[in-house]
Amino acid sequence: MKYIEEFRDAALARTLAQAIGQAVEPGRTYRLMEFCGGHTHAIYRYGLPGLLPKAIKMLHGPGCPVCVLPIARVDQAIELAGRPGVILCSYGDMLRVPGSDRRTLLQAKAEGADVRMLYSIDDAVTLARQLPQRAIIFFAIGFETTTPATALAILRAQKLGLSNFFVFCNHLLTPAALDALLADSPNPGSWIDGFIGPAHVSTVIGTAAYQQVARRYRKPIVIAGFEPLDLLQAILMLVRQLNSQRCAVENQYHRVVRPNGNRLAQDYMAQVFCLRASFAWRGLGTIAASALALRPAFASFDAERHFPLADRLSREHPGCACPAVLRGQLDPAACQLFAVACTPANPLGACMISAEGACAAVYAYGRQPLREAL
Amino acid sequence: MKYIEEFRDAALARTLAQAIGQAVEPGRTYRLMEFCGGHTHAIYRYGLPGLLPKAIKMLHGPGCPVCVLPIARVDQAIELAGRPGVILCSYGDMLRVPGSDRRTLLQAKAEGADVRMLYSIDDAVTLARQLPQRAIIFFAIGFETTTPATALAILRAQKLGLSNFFVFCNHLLTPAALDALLADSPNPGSWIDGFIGPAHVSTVIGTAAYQQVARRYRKPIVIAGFEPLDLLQAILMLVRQLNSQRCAVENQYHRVVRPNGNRLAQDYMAQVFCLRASFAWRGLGTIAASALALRPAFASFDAERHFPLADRLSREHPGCACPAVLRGQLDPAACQLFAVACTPANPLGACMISAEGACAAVYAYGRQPLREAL
Amino acid sequence: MCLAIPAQVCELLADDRARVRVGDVLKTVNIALVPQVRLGEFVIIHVGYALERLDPLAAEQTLALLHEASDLQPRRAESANDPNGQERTDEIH
Amino acid sequence: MCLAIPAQVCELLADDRARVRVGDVLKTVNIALVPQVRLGEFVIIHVGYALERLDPLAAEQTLALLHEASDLQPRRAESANDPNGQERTDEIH
Amino acid sequence: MKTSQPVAAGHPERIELVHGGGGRASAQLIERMFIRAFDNPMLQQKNDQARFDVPTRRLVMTTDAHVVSPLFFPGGDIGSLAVHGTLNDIAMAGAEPLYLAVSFILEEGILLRDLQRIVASMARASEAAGVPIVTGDTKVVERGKADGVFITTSAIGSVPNGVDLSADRAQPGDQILLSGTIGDHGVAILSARDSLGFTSPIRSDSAALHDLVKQMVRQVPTIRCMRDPTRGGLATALNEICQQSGVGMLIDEQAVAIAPAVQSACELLGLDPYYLANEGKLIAICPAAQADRLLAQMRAHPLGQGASRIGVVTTDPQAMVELQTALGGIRLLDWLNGDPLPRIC
Amino acid sequence: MKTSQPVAAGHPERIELVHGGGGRASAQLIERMFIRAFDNPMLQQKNDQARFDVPTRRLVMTTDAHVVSPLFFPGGDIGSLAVHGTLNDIAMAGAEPLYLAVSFILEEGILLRDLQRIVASMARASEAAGVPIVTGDTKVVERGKADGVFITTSAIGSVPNGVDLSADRAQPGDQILLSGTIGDHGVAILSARDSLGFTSPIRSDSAALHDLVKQMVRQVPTIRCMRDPTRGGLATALNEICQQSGVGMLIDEQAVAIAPAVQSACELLGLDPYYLANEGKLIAICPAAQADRLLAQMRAHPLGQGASRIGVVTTDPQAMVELQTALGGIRLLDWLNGDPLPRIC
Ligand code: SF4
Ligand code: SF4
Ligand SMILES: [Mg+2]
Ligand SMILES: [Mg+2]
Ligand SMILES: [Mg+2]
Ligand SMILES: [Mg+2]
Ligand SMILES: [Mg+2]
Ligand SMILES: [Mg+2]
Ligand SMILES: [Mg+2]
Ligand SMILES: [Mg+2]
Ligand SMILES: [Mg+2]
Ligand SMILES: [Mg+2]
Repeated sequence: MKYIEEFRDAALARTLAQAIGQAVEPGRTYRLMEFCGGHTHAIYRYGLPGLLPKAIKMLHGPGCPVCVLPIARVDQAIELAGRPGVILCSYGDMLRVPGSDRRTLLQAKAEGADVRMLYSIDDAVTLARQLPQRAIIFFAIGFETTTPATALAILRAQKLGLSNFFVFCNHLLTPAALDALLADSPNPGSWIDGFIGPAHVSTVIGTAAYQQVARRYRKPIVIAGFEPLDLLQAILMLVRQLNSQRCAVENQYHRVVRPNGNRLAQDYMAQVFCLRASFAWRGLGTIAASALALRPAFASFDAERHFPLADRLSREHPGCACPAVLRGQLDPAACQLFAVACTPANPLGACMISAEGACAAVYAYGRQPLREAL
Repeated sequence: MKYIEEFRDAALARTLAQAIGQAVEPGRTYRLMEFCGGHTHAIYRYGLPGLLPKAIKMLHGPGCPVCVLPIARVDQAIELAGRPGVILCSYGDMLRVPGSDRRTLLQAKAEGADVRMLYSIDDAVTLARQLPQRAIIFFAIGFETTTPATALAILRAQKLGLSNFFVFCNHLLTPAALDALLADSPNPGSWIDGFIGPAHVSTVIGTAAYQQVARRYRKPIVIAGFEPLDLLQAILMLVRQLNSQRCAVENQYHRVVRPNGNRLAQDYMAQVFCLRASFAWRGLGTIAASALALRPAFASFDAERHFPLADRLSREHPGCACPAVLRGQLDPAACQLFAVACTPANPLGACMISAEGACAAVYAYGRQPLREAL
Repeated sequence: MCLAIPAQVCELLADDRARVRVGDVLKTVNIALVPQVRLGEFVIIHVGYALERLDPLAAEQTLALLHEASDLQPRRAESANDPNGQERTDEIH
Repeated sequence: MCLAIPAQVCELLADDRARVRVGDVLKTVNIALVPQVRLGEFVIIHVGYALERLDPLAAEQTLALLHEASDLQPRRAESANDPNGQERTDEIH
Repeated sequence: MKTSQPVAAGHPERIELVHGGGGRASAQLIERMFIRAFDNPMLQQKNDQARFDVPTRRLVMTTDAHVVSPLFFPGGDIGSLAVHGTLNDIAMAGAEPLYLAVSFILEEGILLRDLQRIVASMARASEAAGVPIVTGDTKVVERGKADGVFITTSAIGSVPNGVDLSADRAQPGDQILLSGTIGDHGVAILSARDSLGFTSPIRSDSAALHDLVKQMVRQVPTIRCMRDPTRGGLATALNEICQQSGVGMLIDEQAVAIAPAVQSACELLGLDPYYLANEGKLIAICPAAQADRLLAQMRAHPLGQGASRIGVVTTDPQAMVELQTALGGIRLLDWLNGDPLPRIC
Repeated sequence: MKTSQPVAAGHPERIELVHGGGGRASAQLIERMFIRAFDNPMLQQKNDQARFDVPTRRLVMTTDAHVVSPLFFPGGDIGSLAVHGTLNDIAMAGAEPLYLAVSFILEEGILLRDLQRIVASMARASEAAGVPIVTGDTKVVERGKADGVFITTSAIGSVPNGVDLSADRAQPGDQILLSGTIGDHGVAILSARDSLGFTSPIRSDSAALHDLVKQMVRQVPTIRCMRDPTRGGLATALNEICQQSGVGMLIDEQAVAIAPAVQSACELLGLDPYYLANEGKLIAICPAAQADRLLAQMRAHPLGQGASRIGVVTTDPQAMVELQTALGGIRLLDWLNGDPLPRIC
């Protein structure tokens, strides 16, 4: 597979790891947060912690849109799925996320709701054409990576004149979250030295989107691809920035990411979506201007307008340490519930839900080595 | 079971058989036709041919409403079942009756049509209430026995204001068929000496309904119950009438049948149904004023008006001897197709279709003894 | 198709319905065609509807006649040549 | 969730669609976000949509740098200290 | 790694697709539900097969899928039925059942407590029969792709020396014995269906017949064949034997016992008890000389108390079953033709 | 009584409920479809069970339901899969399969020609394996109560003397061998699903492994255990063995072969090949001293050509499987958690 396998080369990985080892300054710790769940997953999946020098401490960020979706929104999706005539569709990741009372969309499905896993939102539009007497609601989640697809699907549904296609919009914005993560502290971001920036979010929004955060909090950011060599190279770049006390936004993933991102994708997003005043992120709390809603012009496709939903309260498990884990302030394995009451089969908190959540990644790939490390 | 078992008493049956044996005049043959398929079925099921003297020759009549329904109507029912949103319901007997190309409603069901077997038409009305977005069509068949139930169901649907309940009406009238059976011959009814009249049809229409036929063709008629003692007693009564050259309508089944029948049932039928000018009976040909349709006042429940149906031609198997069998002019086993190409699993003609058809009864219960008899 | 059997009314329900029994088996049927039926009476059931009431006297008469012929000793005064002809009463007690 | 992988465009279809290949696997995707894409080019696929074109020169640059570091012998003239910084061109040929 | 999941009121636990995925949830379901209920060392090993030693080298093997609807009915449920039905097929060879294997197909969304009840019922039936369930399998299919629970049971059994039962061995002159009333199972199933809206006191006769059979073959090892008249009823089972042996039969209607409530239900619904399913009855055919002894042996067993001699095997190249009616007439007793009663076993 | 029913054009014959009613139509379906295809004297006797003599008294028995969707896929169909899957479970005990039993659950409305194709495929697989299908059962359920065809196969096999394979016998220091590439079956099934809209050249690896196993146990009778990594994939099968034996494992990622197209499909769909099903692969664990000999024997067989040594058994009270990644790191290889791929076997 061209442009994939080359970036998994074991010899090059060792060279890079050595280069990192040579680059780190003696006695210094580099606390680097990968914002993206995809990066967290890749780090564990390829066993990178075992390659890196002890001086590099990876912190796992909040960048998994499945994990940070509040319970209340999951409850509302389950409620929508139960309405007569509704087919609720979403990406596979969302279906087993528990809402209140540990209920998931998969359970609602088992109880009789028509819930379908789709590979693409396009398939939901097609379904709406095929089943005009059913209401097809797409439970749309994701960061800026996934948002353009939702925008295009809504535009397609409009062009087709569909009146039975709806989007339950839960698209989130990453720069706002990054800002909130750092701001929400008396000493902003004191526990983080630098960031590995999102790969595919950046593909859409560009590297420029991170300049403000980097400058305001004086943290270097390196946008990186999801392959192990990408990650290692980005770590090396961060170490070098930190050594030379720079705090630029650099782009390791420049084979795909442009400074200004994909303008066309941004245009489609701007055409269809507007900013919500605020949105309650799971684990991170309410963040202003951090999420998108459908513009009034597309109200007829907006599930929230078409199907009035009661406001709900999210009740989190009291023992769950997710807020600290999501901010990189606590190791997953340090949560008292980790692997005891909280497992991927029975997640109690945000970080255990998706395979890309920090706790899930540690559970699946790293819990034994990590124990040794503790 | 009170009023059932008493009428199956073996000792009494033997006594009656003996009395018949004593009553028959030497050298004389009594050719008695049971009009009803129910009687045909009972005769074979209880093995009555083995009890009766050779002088009694039972002829099997056309009185099975499943058998005499023309192929074209079955085709239309299958067509209705295939319309989008339709649930086609009927009594179990109808579902495996083949139309053109040997297709049955059960096959249509196997191919995906929503076809349901119901015990009562009432259940179809209930279904229509439960599934307002579906069109529930009841494929109504039967003689006067079943017709009052259809009338009541339509009146109930009217009262409930249902707009998704329809009846595909195929109700037939027995006196007209009896008349046609006799009339359709240069020497009317020369091969029949007397009739066992219908039990439950008569419960509704009364014994008086047969007076005209009995007088016109000078054939004695004895209305009989469906139990073996009822049949044997009726045979005895017919033998006695014939011996004394009477041709009255007598009522063996007077524990249930009244001279004027059930007036209330007749009123409901008259309220809902009107006579069709004519109807094509399978095997008997077109008979004037022999079937019912919904009155215009109930047009909104009439499947034939609501779902325009193409007229169809019935094509019968060329080798099938049903017209002669249905008239009692030919023994089922004398048909060249009987038990060779034509079996209950693969019926080629009307008489093999329902368990109460003459050929089916002989096949199921009597084909070996009959062969010996041939 | 015209199958119908006697069943005893054991409970009268709303909406022209009654619970009837055949032996040990119970079933709910429509009695709109025999509105005058009373508890304990027998009716003839066809496709879920009671078609008519059964006259127990008439039934007994028929059976008595048959037994009579069988025993060659009369069980009732009556001994007509024509066991149940046109002249019979059609009113139920 | 943000999984996306490079795939080569091997057939352009109607309605903003294209057939792309990853190794031996073929899939139809939406290319409305990269309308300028040409046959043979690589795109990044995410939930059935092509998000962006992949710049093969930039990819080669990255790899060349890594190999260079590995072989301790330059494979290209270039040998920047900062392997791929902000000054990089963002135009695809 | 213990997960004691609290069950939210109003949302009883249900089977989900993940229970059939072959991962951790599957393993837990198997461990907590099946291994616990069917508890035996072979299952505990959690191999994909059971290993055991058999007492003889002459064996029989059988399999049956059970798809009955509804899952619970008077006198049993799909679980007990699945055990009895397969044990009986082993027994019909005159064999002693040794081991059972069970394979579940579960529909997404069925209640765990219903499954638990079915599994407990199977465990009781297996325990009562003395035949352990030693291996199994579980699949889960999407909602609407099955009907609650389907259970396929398979079994092996050992054939005692000198016993040689086969449906092709009936000979003219042989006697035909039946172990009790017919139609009970069929009516019990129908009465449990809401759509027919009738109630009756009839319970399914579902029972494991191998102990009865053990006594029978011990007493009369020369039995020609046995068959349990399940789907298709007595009429079809007799016809099958006739066809396979190339003989006819003459059955005495009066000797065939039918419970009054079964008769009543048949009158009401227009059914013929000869075609209704039985799940705890057997037909045995034996040489005339042994018939009395065999009948006495059957009647001495709780499951054969109602046994009777119902007819004789005749010479008939057309292999037809004739019925002498109670009234003294004779008629055919044909195979089941056409409309079956759906999903009775 | 021959009924040669003409088939009307445009209305291909389909399975109807009557085919499962147990009457004449059932008997005809069994006769014309199953007995004809699986032709052998035990089936011809048409008893409800098969009788045979077994060569040894040490036996294994297994059962598996097959509910794969779609019914036909590159490299096989539900019929061949149902034969291979069950033969493999017998083989995983080091045993030689003797007899198969098959139980069908058919959905009303499936095309007779599809069923015929499946049955023919089973017959070919059984014939090729030299293991006859000796008894069976067929049920038909209403449309919408199943999904075309479900097939449960059961089998018995005999265990050679001196062979004692069980998943609780792995010991630290043992070597772990894998017979070939992983994930082929899973990807073949997914590629056959229209809803995912991708195409790949991958075919299912579905195959009967008992001949390979026969060579293996002959050469190395001290093999500790074998397992076929079906549902749940290689990762789950390894974890099962660890759990049952109370050991750990260290697997070398680079030694685990994955076909390029499988890898591509996994990238595209976000799947992990370690959790994809295989239907023609086996894991064998043996003492280190015998590993070379066993590997050579495996590679000499057509179904083991791609065999490799993928890791070692370690001491680990937590019974975890660790993976040494290609990059040199170490990570856990957990059980399959959560979302399964529905209906792959
Ligand atoms: S282990 Fe579970 S409860 Fe603890 S922080 Fe992670 S997700 Fe929250
Ligand atoms: S045997 Fe068949 S073809 Fe012949 S008359 Fe009877 S129904 Fe018609
Ligand atoms: Mg069996
Ligand atoms: Mg059985
Ligand atoms: Mg049996
Ligand atoms: Mg299994
Ligand atoms: Mg269902
Ligand atoms: Mg198995
Ligand atoms: Mg298997
Ligand atoms: Mg296995
Ligand atoms: Mg069977
Ligand atoms: Mg289906």
